[in-house]
Amino acid sequence: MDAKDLIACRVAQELKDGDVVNLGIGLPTLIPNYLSEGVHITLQSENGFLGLGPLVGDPLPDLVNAGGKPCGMLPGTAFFDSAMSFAIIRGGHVDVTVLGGLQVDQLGNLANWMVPGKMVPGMGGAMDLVTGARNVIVAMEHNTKEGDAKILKQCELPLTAAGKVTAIATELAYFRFIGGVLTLVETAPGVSLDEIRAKTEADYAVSPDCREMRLPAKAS
Amino acid sequence: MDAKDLIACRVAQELKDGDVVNLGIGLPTLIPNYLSEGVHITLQSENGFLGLGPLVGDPLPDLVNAGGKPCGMLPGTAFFDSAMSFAIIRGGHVDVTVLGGLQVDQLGNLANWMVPGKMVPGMGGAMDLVTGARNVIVAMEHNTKEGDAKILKQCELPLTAAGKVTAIATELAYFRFIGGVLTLVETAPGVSLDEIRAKTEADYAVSPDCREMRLPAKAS
Amino acid sequence: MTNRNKRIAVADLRPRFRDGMTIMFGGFLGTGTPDSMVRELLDSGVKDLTIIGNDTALATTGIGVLVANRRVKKVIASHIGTNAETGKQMIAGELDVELVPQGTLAERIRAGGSGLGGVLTPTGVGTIIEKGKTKLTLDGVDYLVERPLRADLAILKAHLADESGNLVYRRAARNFNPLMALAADFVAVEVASIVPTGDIDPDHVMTPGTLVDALVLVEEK
Amino acid sequence: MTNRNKRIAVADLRPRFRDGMTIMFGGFLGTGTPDSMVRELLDSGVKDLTIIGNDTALATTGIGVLVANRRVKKVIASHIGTNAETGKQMIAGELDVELVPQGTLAERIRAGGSGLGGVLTPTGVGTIIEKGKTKLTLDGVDYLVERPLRADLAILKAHLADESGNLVYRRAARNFNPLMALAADFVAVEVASIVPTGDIDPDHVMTPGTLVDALVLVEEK
Repeated sequence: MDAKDLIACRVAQELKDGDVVNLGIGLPTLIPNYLSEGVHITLQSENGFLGLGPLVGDPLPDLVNAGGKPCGMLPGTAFFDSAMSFAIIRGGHVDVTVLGGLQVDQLGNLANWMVPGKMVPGMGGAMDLVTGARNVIVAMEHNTKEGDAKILKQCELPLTAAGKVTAIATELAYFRFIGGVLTLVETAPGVSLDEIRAKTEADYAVSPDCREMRLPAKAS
Repeated sequence: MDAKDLIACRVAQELKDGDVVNLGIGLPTLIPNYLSEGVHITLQSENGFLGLGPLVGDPLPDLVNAGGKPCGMLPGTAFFDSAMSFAIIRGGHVDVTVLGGLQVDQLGNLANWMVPGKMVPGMGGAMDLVTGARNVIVAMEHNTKEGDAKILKQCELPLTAAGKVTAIATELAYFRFIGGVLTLVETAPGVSLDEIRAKTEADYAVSPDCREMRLPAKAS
Repeated sequence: MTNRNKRIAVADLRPRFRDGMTIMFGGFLGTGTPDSMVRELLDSGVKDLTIIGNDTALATTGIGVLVANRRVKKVIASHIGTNAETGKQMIAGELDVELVPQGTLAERIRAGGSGLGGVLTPTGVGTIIEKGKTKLTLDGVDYLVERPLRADLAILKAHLADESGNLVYRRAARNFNPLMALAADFVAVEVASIVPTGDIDPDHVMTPGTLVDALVLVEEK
Repeated sequence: MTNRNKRIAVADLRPRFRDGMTIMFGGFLGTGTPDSMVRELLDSGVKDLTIIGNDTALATTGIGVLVANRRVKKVIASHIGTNAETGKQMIAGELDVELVPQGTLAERIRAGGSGLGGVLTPTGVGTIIEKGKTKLTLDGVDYLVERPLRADLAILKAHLADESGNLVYRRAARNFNPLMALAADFVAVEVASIVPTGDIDPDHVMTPGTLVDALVLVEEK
């Protein structure tokens, strides 16, 4: 199991039956593959619907996900306009949003939408999602390709939102903000506390209950 | 033809083919009876639709006007929620609103929703209609039952909106605000300038083109 | 997608009723108001309610009966003229009434359900509605800052639902219902029929089922 | 009700095109964008456009071709990452790009069409989006005042229309289209079919015909 699947698998454990979830492009889209039996979630797509499902058979016209790619829809799907889509997002009707990050810090700040002078794709719906969703899980690799820390004392890149992150999932660790304090609650199989410490710039607490992630046999 | 019908008949002449119109309860609802041939308007009902028509046959369930009374709908009707209804009203998508008045003044102020200590029905949609419609025609009897002026220098009752009235139709006269100045433009058949002057408190100009209302034979 | 059937009996709502709670009710002069739930509120004896909706209907219809039976402490509405009881209790100082322009009421409820801190509206500028409100002048135009409204419970009415709570309203009964579905902690909807999930065209859904907590079936006479 | 048939040929729009005008376009990565009108704009030679919409699609799709062909002076959008041309011209200082959070963009367009002076949103607080904006703290929460957007022309796409302009959108092609129908001086809609007025169930209409000025029929391949 590679890093992305491990992260997706771990995040999937956070989702409860009946949750309304918005998944960012890329890694987060792997999460539905790892839901436990009996956990059914409703996926919200910021381009205007609830009920996103996997593409089955030929694409239907005008049925695309927020990445513009053909997708499917499950029974009970509802379509609506962009104002309603973000009323749902900003209004706290999305239980969990899972999205990638360039940097996260110990204050719960997230930066994931631009690198000044280099890459300015725009924030799309990310600022609203991070501001409005009840739980904001950042799912990302623990370090940059160059080995730099991404979990920082303070983000250097322009923020997506301030103080809204509730958890961070990487291939090494699972952190939660508990009482406003970034707290290590799980380590990936075979990963030591020292390794995580070495690869993380942020100050964080280690939960007294900190344990190894429990991943399904197929995933570990 | 009584006062109300005369007023309705005169206001009807202001409406152009294709206009979107909101008519207040009471006198204004008589206006469609007096539209010229070839003039088709779309009636907006603030409880959530465009396409209001006269009740024909048995009432349909859930089809009521803004007074809560059963009504009809014309081909091309569209229903929507109250936010959309007032987006249309406040957003300038209603060409003309016609509503009654307790007092109007030479500044274009209208008071029509409460008499402190006596009658406080509430403004309903009137404040939004008067604020947002492109043209605001106040259709009312020229004086109170006691003979007091209703077209004043300055309203004494709490306002519905400030400076938004574009015309006033009574059984004696038709006034327009021209360049911000209340201007008498037509007199009802058989009504003298002196009579209007005597029954009106407001200062107003008399248009050089002031003439007698041209009412259809059946109406005069 | 979870397709839990959200149907309950109207009596199942009763444990949610609390004295002093805030209730939004759909409807416009009674059209689109869930009479079964108004009746349940009345029968439950709950009191000191704050009710938020377009109007207080008549003393004998819609939400009006709660006012007439003195279960209401405060009304937030755009119009109370059709229910003589509301005005009478207000003038006697027994009922607090906040009158809100209808378009502003719709926006305040929408804002409450949409995570907005409010809207800027020109409606009410230069009138007594300004009182106590922040006024901003932007590009030479005056606006009032109108703040969000939320409720503990919304009691709504739709024509058709599927088991997962997707709603379709009928004609002029839509009015405030879809806005309130966003703006309350618990959303209960009286519907005239419930079909299996998947039976409503996804383009025809007017309120997504995820916003709805409970459905009460009241077949039409 | 006036039932004037609003159908025109796409070329009939050309006299409305002016250099420097502001155009809102429906669509999300091209889905829900009226390609016939984008093509007409391109062929007309009109330039220095300000375009307002969710994104600039790809360099070869949707609104993206106007950017790629350098007809655009300013973009107001939430996302430009899929169209390399947009970023390239922006970094070269040839194109002005205002990035707006998607939910805020939706609200600004809705406000522009609804006569609101703006909305208060928590989105963007504590980020560079604050820059140049009024911030209000109400009940201890910070909000940005986000102001309305309007356009000279909206180019939209729907699936079905009646002759009077009532619109029905299909699936995820709805997105920004209904909001923009409120917010432009002239509203032109590409539709896949036009039926006689009265043939669409009034409860299924998503944009009332009174908001629509012109319909361009482009049957689906």
